Amino acid sequence: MSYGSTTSACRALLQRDLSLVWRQRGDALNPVLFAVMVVALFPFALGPEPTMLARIAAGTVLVALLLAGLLSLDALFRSDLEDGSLEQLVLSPHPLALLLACKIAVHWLTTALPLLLVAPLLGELLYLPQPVLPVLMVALVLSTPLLSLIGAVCVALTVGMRRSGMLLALLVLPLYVPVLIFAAGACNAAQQGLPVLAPLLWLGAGLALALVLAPLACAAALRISLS
Amino acid sequence: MSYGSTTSACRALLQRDLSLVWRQRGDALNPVLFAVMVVALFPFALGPEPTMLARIAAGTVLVALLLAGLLSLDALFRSDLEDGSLEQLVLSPHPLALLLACKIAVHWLTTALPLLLVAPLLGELLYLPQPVLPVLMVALVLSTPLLSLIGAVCVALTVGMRRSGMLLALLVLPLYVPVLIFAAGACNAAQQGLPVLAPLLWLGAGLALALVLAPLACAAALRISLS
Amino acid sequence: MNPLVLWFHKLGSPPYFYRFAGRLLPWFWGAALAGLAIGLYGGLVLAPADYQQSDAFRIIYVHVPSAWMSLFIYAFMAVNGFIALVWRIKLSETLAMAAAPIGAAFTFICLATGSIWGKPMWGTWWTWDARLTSELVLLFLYLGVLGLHQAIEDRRQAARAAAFLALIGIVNLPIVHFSVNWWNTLHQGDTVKLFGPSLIDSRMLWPLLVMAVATKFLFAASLLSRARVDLLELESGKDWARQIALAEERA
Amino acid sequence: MNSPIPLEAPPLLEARGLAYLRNDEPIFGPLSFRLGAGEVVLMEGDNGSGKTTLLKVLSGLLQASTGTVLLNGEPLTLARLSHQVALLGHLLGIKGELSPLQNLRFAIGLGGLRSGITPHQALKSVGLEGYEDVALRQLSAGQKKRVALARLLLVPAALWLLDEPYANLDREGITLVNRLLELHAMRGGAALITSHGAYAYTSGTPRRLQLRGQEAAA
Amino acid sequence: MNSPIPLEAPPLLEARGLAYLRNDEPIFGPLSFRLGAGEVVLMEGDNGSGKTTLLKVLSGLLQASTGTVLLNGEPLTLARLSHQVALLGHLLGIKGELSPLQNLRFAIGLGGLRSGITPHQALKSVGLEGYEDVALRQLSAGQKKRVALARLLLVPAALWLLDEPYANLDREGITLVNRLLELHAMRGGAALITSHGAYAYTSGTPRRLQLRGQEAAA
Amino acid sequence: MSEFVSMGGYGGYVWSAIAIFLVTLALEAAAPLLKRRRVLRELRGRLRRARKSNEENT
Ligand code: HEM
Ligand SMILES: Nc1ncnc2c1ncn2[C@@H]1O[C@H](COP(=O)(O)OP(=O)(O)OP(=O)(O)O)[C@@H](O)[C@H]1O
Ligand SMILES: Nc1ncnc2c1ncn2[C@@H]1O[C@H](COP(=O)(O)OP(=O)(O)OP(=O)(O)O)[C@@H](O)[C@H]1O
Ligand SMILES: [Mg+2]
Ligand SMILES: [Mg+2]
Repeated sequence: MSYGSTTSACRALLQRDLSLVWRQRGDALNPVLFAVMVVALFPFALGPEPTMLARIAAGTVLVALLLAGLLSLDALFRSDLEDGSLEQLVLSPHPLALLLACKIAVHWLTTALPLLLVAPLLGELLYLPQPVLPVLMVALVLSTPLLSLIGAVCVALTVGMRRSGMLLALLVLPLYVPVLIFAAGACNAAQQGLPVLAPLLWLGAGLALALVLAPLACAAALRISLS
Repeated sequence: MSYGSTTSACRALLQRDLSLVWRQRGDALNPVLFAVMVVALFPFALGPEPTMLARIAAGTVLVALLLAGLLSLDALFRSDLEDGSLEQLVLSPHPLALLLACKIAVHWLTTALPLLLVAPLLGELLYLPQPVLPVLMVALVLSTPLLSLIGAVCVALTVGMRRSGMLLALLVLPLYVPVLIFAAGACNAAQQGLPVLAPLLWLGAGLALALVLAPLACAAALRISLS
Repeated sequence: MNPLVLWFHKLGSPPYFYRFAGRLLPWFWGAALAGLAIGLYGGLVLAPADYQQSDAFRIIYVHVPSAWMSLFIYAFMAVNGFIALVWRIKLSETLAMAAAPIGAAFTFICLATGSIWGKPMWGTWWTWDARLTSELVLLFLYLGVLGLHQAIEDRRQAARAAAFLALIGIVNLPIVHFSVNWWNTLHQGDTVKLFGPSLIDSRMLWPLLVMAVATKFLFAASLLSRARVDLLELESGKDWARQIALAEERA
Repeated sequence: MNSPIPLEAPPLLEARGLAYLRNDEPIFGPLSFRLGAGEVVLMEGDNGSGKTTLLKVLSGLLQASTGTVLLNGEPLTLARLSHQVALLGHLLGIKGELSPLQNLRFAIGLGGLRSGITPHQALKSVGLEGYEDVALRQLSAGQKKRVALARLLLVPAALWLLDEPYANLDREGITLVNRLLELHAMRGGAALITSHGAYAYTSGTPRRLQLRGQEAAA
Repeated sequence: MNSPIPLEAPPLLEARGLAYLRNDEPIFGPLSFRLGAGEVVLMEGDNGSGKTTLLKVLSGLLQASTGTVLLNGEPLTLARLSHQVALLGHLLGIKGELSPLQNLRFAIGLGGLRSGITPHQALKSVGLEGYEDVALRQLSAGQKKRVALARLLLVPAALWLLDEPYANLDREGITLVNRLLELHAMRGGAALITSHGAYAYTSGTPRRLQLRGQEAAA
Repeated sequence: MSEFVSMGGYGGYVWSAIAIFLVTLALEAAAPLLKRRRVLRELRGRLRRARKSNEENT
């Protein structure tokens, strides 16, 4: 009779979620397609002048990835809620925050990571200046997990609600603004040849904080909205 | 024993949908909030310089309204599908295309019209040059119904599908691109002091065509996806 | 038990609070209206024109009290939300949720009057500076709290979820307040100081302080009347609520 | 086949060799039957035997894979739906946000109004007097079903297709449904109803239609 | 109260003055009962009488408005959930995209493994031998339920809370559930099950818990 | 007086700010009164229904 360790619970959860994503790998491409399309709309909307597009490239890529991430958030707990797996997770005696951290990690791996991989391509579409690209990538690497973590807390609050899409956006975006400010700040500094370290360090600090607090908040929020 | 005229059927439908919106007037604000937030993200992402923001203002407002409209599309038939009203509509002996046109009209009135009303505010947020505003407004007046009509056909195709959100976006966005090109073309021409009539006339022609064809296509698509 | 603790305990019971708030309300409304009248008269008529801004500075008498209230009410909401989450006190849930629309109204006033003031002073309705932006984010936070509260069917669960969100959003408060110190912006720095000399003429200052007190009373009055109605709705199955409905019917 | 109308007049509803395939698998086999004025037919079958699907085909929501549906002798197609048919499905087609009265007004606008009855009277006769202006989502499942039944009373359809009308109803509600069916039959209407057998229409001996796999007969 | 354990040992499950309010309306009234090792209790009540809600409160998913739940004499709180409880609700908590084996492996990771049994054996004993690697969505509703029952066999929980375990199962499945319950009781486990009465646990005479409005008793 | 209204040329700004302040707060104060009427109406409807079902039962 073994009650199983918390490590093995996390491992089982990671394994299950990854194999679920693998079974539906088509769906995982959707956020990428969405981001590509949002970015592709801008040359149509603003006209095709390269200098102007280059000026706005980093910011637009950031906004597009942020919106794509936002729209994919809704799926974080939906299927688990619908088939009752979420109840089983909440009922498990292992620390819920840890289990949720695993789920958030898988979500980041399967939606944000593909977005990170296409980011250089998106930059290229908008003539992003070469020297800005590495800074943009570092900013994205730091900010996308942060966005996933913050978003997860808000999703946990709206889980089980009908028509939650728009409400979720309303809840999440104000909290995304500071992240965006720092990420864009770094890119703009790079574009103007200024030092970029300070905003990136702020992002890193925010990420460290969120890594600790967000899963706990997410667990608390989930308990509230499941009751 | 009266079988009721088609006019009275349309009137009843309009009345019901409007009172539904009135009952949930909070929800009707959501697309507006979303658009405001998307527009508000850009100054953060690009930095607050007024000249640069003014340059991209019209295009960004167009893209934001387009995305907000896109996200609100999903709700067009969802509640009617879920409670069986859609079946009753399809079963009614009145021309389905006409009834759907009424539904699309209500959708436009309650999501696009508020967006139109905040468009000047959004422009102001991005320092849209004064002379461009009227052109932008005319372009929006012509293009938002067009977007609603095109969108409705795509929603009708995906109605009843689970996780239709992303798929819908993929279906709709390519169709929205031509509309966006003409609307943005008019605004860019206005910004450079060039004549704006030609793209607006194209938009008008597209709208006239869509007003006739889209409800028919929508009815056909709906019949297909309900069977 | 300590009589004060006992009284707090009693206050937590909805019927007692309903009656107690009902007795306080006329006084609060009276104080609020009198304060507004005196403050506006002092600010618009008695105070001298500013040497830099001439009469445009008079917007201060609505802008600054509203700005202060927008922050104060958010803090009030978050504190009550915290109490509601930890100790599950129904009155705190009700107070937190009743405060949200009032706070949203003051935030809206702050934004609207600020941008009206900005047009003559800065030559633009809006800039993307830190204080203005964080105040806008505050409005969205209020709206998010209201939206979440409305979207959940069970009233108490809704209140707890919205209170949780309010708690998360509290990080924005210091940003709003200190943004002028952290970033150099167009917006005015702190001019009124609680400790130490204020930077403005006392004839300009006193109406501002009166307005600040009056808006506090206005908030208290509106909060109590909202909380009363919400409790009545929340407890509509209980006996005391029925009795009040009956009494109103007879009246 | 004991239909009370003369044979030369076309029956209210006639199915000829009706079958429905999904993914090329038959849901219900070729099926022929007639339903005359004044008749109530009870359709029986296991879970998943195709009862709901048959009702949808008969109403015109789905197109039969083979065979035709004749209504008063004329074929029913997607392009030619009729005021003569009223369907009450698993989903009731009413809005939780609106009141019963608003819901019924909409149904009348869409489907027409039978003479000699008003929405208020219909609500009264299904036992919902006093609930005219309550939002529907505050009513219980059984009360919602009653609103949907009131709709049947109001619209001028001669053929009722009812999918499990007894579900969610208490004893009183079940007798109400039976009373409505009797009244409808007496006025010359016809009805085809499905049920899991528990609380079937019992006045007189209703004809039964067995729907079990391929071998179905009227 | 015929509990087979000595009175001084705390019962496996004890509810003291348990009540749950939703929007301030009581869902079930104050309720006190005990459940000892080796007991199977059948809970009965009308639709909407609060059976599911009671099970959720007992498992710790919902927090009782008043009263406490004691598990082996210690209070159960959201922060202190236990390996001793397994809940099988209306929703089975299994993934349609994965195979039965994958689903069971996940359940073991989360809840632990009872000694002396493997996932393969559990699947065999619920009659799903040969279906180990089929995607679950290709199974019928009854087969899905069997996978969920196999989970109960695997995890080391002493208290089973089963919400309508007989639903969707054919005759054979029903006897399977009864066999599992007997086995579990014999091994010193306990179970609280709900049912609409049709196919209740019949071996021995199970204790019954009536849940009707306020007046409920063990 | 007209000098007071014109506010040294800033009249439009000052008075519209004051108007926004007063109107918003007036609406805000009116909201609970309206809601109170609705809640009381619902409560009375509830009472009436309870009374009716009592009469039917007895
Ligand atoms: C939309 C535009 C504006 C917004 C959102 C805004 C927001 C705020 C906020 C939130 C505060 C309170 C800060 C605190 O106490 O922590 C404040 C205070 C103040 N604002 Fe504004 N403001 C705006 C425009 C203006 C303009 C144009 C002026 C004058 C030129 C101005 C002058 C003041 C002054 C004097 C204070 C009091 C500062 C103090 O003593 O703390 N504001 N504003
Ligand atoms: N939308 C659909 N897509 C695919 N298969 C479907 C769909 N709807 C029904 N089916 C299948 O068609 C068959 C008949 O379904 P139908 O709903 O007509 O059965 P029924 O007799 O009404 O059952 P019940 O008694 O449960 O209502 C079932 O096997 C079902 O799985
Ligand atoms: N999430 C919820 N929100 C609001 N009310 C709910 C919720 N879940 C259940 N209820 C209400 O609580 C009451 C009890 O529900 P519960 O599901 O416990 O009943 P039950 O005895 O399990 O019924 P059944 O036999 O149909 O499963 C019902 O009146 C139901 O409407
Ligand atoms: Mg069916
Ligand atoms: Mg249940």
